Amino acid sequence: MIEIFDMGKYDFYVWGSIGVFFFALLADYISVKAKSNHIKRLIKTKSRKTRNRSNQR
Amino acid sequence: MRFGALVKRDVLVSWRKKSNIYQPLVFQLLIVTMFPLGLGAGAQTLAKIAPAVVWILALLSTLITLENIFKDDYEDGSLDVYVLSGMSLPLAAFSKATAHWLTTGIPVMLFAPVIGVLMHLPEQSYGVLLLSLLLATPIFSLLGTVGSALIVNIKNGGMLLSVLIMPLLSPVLIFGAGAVLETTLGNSALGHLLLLLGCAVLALTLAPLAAAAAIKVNLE
Amino acid sequence: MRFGALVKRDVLVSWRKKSNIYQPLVFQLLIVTMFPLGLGAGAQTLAKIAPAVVWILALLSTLITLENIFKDDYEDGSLDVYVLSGMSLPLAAFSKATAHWLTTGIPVMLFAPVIGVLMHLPEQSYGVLLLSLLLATPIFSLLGTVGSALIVNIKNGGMLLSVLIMPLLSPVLIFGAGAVLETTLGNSALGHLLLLLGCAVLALTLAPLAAAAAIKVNLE
Amino acid sequence: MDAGQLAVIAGPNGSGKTTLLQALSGLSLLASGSRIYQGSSELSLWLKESHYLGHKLGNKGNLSCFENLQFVAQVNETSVTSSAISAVLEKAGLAGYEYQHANDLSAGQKKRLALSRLLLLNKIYWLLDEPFVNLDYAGCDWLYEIIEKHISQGGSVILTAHDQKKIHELAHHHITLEFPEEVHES
Amino acid sequence: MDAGQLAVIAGPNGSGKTTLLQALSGLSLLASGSRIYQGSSELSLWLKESHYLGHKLGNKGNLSCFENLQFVAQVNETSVTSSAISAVLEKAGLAGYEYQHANDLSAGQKKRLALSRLLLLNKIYWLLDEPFVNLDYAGCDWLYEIIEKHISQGGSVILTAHDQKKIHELAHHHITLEFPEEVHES
Amino acid sequence: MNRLLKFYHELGSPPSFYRITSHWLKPMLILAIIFTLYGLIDGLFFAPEDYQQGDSYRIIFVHVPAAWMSMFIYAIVGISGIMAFVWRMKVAEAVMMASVPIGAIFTTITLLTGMLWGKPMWGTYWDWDARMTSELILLFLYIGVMGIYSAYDEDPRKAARLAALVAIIGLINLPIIRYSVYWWTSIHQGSSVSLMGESGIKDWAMLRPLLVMALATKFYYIHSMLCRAQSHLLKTEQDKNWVKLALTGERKDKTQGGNL
Ligand code: HEM
Ligand SMILES: Nc1ncnc2c1ncn2[C@@H]1O[C@H](COP(=O)(O)OP(=O)(O)OP(=O)(O)O)[C@@H](O)[C@H]1O
Ligand SMILES: Nc1ncnc2c1ncn2[C@@H]1O[C@H](COP(=O)(O)OP(=O)(O)OP(=O)(O)O)[C@@H](O)[C@H]1O
Ligand SMILES: [Mg+2]
Ligand SMILES: [Mg+2]
Repeated sequence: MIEIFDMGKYDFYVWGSIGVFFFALLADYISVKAKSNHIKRLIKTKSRKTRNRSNQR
Repeated sequence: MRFGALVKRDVLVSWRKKSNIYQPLVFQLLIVTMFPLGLGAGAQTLAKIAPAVVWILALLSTLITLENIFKDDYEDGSLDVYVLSGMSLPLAAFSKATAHWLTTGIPVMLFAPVIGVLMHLPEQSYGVLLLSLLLATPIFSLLGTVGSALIVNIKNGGMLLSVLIMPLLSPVLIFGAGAVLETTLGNSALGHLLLLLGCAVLALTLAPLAAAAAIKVNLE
Repeated sequence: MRFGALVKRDVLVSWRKKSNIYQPLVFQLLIVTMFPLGLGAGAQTLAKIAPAVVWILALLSTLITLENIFKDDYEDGSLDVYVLSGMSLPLAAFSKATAHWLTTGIPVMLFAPVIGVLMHLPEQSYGVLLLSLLLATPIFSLLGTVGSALIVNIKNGGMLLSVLIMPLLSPVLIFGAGAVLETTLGNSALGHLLLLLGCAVLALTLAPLAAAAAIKVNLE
Repeated sequence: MDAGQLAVIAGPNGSGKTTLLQALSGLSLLASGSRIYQGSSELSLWLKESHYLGHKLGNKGNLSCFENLQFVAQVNETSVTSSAISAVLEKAGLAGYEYQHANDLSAGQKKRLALSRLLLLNKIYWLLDEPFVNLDYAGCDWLYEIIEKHISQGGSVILTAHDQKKIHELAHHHITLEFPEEVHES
Repeated sequence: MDAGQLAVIAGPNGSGKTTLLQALSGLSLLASGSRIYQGSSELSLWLKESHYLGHKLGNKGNLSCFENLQFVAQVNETSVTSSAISAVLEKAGLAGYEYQHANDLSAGQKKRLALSRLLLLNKIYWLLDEPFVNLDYAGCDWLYEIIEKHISQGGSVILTAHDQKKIHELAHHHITLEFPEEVHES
Repeated sequence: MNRLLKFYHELGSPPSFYRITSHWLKPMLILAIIFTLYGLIDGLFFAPEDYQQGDSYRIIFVHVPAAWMSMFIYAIVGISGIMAFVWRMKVAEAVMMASVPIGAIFTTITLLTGMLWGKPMWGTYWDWDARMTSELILLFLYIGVMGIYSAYDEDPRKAARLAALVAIIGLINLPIIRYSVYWWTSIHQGSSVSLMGESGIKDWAMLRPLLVMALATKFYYIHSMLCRAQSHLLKTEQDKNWVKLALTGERKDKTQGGNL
């Protein structure tokens, strides 16, 4: 089993590359989700605010 | 006439505020002293990197002046004055580039041999150095108007400007420094200079249009 | 507590405006690509000038960030807020320097090996490179607060700032780049690093006082 | 708007006065609506006959008053003699300041310098954003005077003002912006 | 000046109001004359008991309202809970804007944020340079109110204002600057 | 043809773009994950070893798809930049600004994996070879577009138009960089034969995972880009009614408010 991951002693480079690939895309995915949630929450709270105001009137 | 008026005004303004003119030169001196300090080395290494360093310094010291090509005018409102005069925008951009070249390009070009001497640039290279900068400094100014027009109302836009126009300048650097390098090796620099000329012609035709488009978007 | 509050605020402000953090790194990348483009040479020449170039770039890219250490606060009036809070001025200056170091010094230090790889710096030098920058970047930030305090209400003060603090920084450059150079030649860099440590201690004791004096004069 | 008329735009802060004037000047394009002048929407014709003076004055700080006006004349392709420039400066109350740099003027004098551009260029339409700001009493009177004269000679003026009663009395049109909504005028 | 008093400084543009307030604040040193407080000219004591709010508001643009106030409290070594900060923001009419960055506020809201520092810090002396600028009617009323309250609790306020009649009626002292000359007050 | 045209027009309006693409997000993400897993397992464990480079060639399965994406995305940025600049299409602005960060990420991946590949192959992490240099400059182009956009954060429409202008300039610039950098290396380094010249992959077992990964990266790009574009539209259109409808289904409240 170990040999498979050994990559003929190129393990650092190969797994490093795969790591870079996954790390970068995961970071992208997380930031996309965070941004999307943030903007949605912002708009929702804002519309709640305006709704409250119109209810007060 | 409009062209002349704008150029004359800009040159006058720069002349009154001398720091515009000597800042890039001081900047070059500042960095060129860093090299021997950092290298701690003899003339040999210096001479080898001289073509690159002289050229890079000319480029860098011009870069720091580009931000203000349009910015000052935008901030004091005189940009509105000439844009609303009905002057065509590409012509205005071209005038600004010309004035910038006269007040920055020429001093930088004339100062390059001084830096060359400090960097032990071999004697046979000075002619081509001047010639390559004569072709390249107008490109710097022209692309500079584009960059400056793009960042005209950004607060600390200088760095961004460099990033924006660096890709455009890389061929110029390749051919320009390449030309000087060839002469240090005793070869002809004609090919490089012709390519540089091509870049200059391209910049001359496209840059004023791009700068005009950017100014238009920014004033909207 | 005041120290912590000011540092925290500044770090937060920089973090919000990411460009503060990545600008010096992009700047380094920009210039470091210019070298091979200009040199057109193989790894050999690059490796020779690598210690100097890596160090000069770290210095230069820090220089361009120094102007704003106090300027932003001066312009939006928040400098008044903490100066009038009764906080001691040297402590305020020291906080600003700390925040600058955290947001600029550390990224520059960590980025230096990347530039080193691009410049083909030999492998055995990276440790000393990091160590020398660990000692030097605080000096940059500390002297930077002095320079920034001096030019706080000058319009294009960046250039002036560089000229003002460059003489103070030249020993730092000599010892720092020297240390890295020694390792590339296979020698010990201990002597250089100790001298650098001396510079750091000196800056740590004197710079906050000088910056405080400059701020006081400028607010009067 | 016909020749020889004065329109005053009023409204609270942020109601869009400056935005409207800039749109009219041609600096910004109207997001919605359009500027129709002499049956054509051609910009250059309009630029040739109008002059806009906004919050930013457009004086170049390290040029003298004389050089500032000279540049303005040249870039507008209006040929004037240097004695004409001096005459204009004198009318604006800047006699003796011909060779003073614009930076070294007081705020009111800077405003006068900017306004004197109007006298130098023979534009029909003047678009003035809060022209009375910074002027002292004498300055305001002078400005009333030149506006009246311009109108009597067939020119048109559109300006904004916050609390100048007199100009409202002179005005032919009153445009009051209350909400940032579209305003049409003929 | 005694505790519980309000002084209003008036005068034309450029007569030195701002300069006087800044000198009082300790930002600039008095060129001539001196600030004598509690029998000592020690600066730190004065700084501890006074708060100056000038033309430049001192909000950090890309920090939220909450963070701005939090920083002010910390740097003044006033310990406040976060609910106290929220309460102050609510009083200033900024409820719901806690997490909005100061840059994204309107001009009047920015002014309110700066003024709310006064409520947060328990300073005795308030030095306010044209505090009514940018505020709408409701904002002005709120400011009158907090000034009155502060005075009734024994605080002192020195402010400048151009055309606020009401504040002049409230004032205990009137200081009118006509020439930029030295002005003494006890 | 007509249906296609109609579809195109629908995509051009923010509300229907939002509505239509909302259905695409999940499938794209799932496809991307499945293809990545398949491609990598196939490539890393089952594809045969390269006779020259040994196992280190397996970096190709992330390096090359990322490299392709870095250029493909710039093309999209440029094209949507033109549409945004000339026709002022809001959706084009959103697509452009959504693509740029992903492009920058793929460029970074290309650079880093290339460096990790260079060490075992050439003994150095970096060599100033034409392709690497131009990839680095491509990163500058991306950074420039992002930088100009974020610098004008108070006016997103203007920011997008300027960013579009920068993207267009970059588009013209791209071939210039490519060629000048090639000339530069050919002039100075004589006959340096790039290792990555002909990939020479003829073995289907090697090619298959590569193509699968190329598809996977495209799917992920579509997912991430649409997600970002949606956020962009929500942000820039936040005062519009459709945003409230889309997020809260507030239709009822609206009519009530009208009655009051
Ligand atoms: C930082 C260094 C590197 C960068 C920036 C880089 C960049 C690129 C780019 C942009 C491409 C796509 C080219 C195209 O399709 O037109 C590519 C493809 C490729 N690269 Fe790299 N590369 C780097 C290092 C390496 C190394 C060290 C190797 C192997 C020894 C390598 C092997 C390949 C191969 C085999 C291809 C596919 C070639 C093809 O499709 O024609 N790369 N690389
Ligand atoms: N560059 C801009 N970007 C976005 N909104 C703007 C911009 N400039 C102005 N506005 C907004 O447009 C509205 C109108 O602004 P405008 O400057 O025209 O007001 P005004 O009537 O001239 O006010 P004042 O009396 O203060 O001069 C304001 O609400 C402002 O927030
Ligand atoms: N930094 C400075 N350097 C030199 N002179 C100054 C400076 N700041 C102000 N002055 C001068 O000091 C005088 C008083 O200015 P100050 O700002 O105190 O006026 P002010 O009464 O506050 O006016 P305003 O009503 O416009 O706020 C002015 O004549 C001005 O020219
Ligand atoms: Mg206005
Ligand atoms: Mg004042």
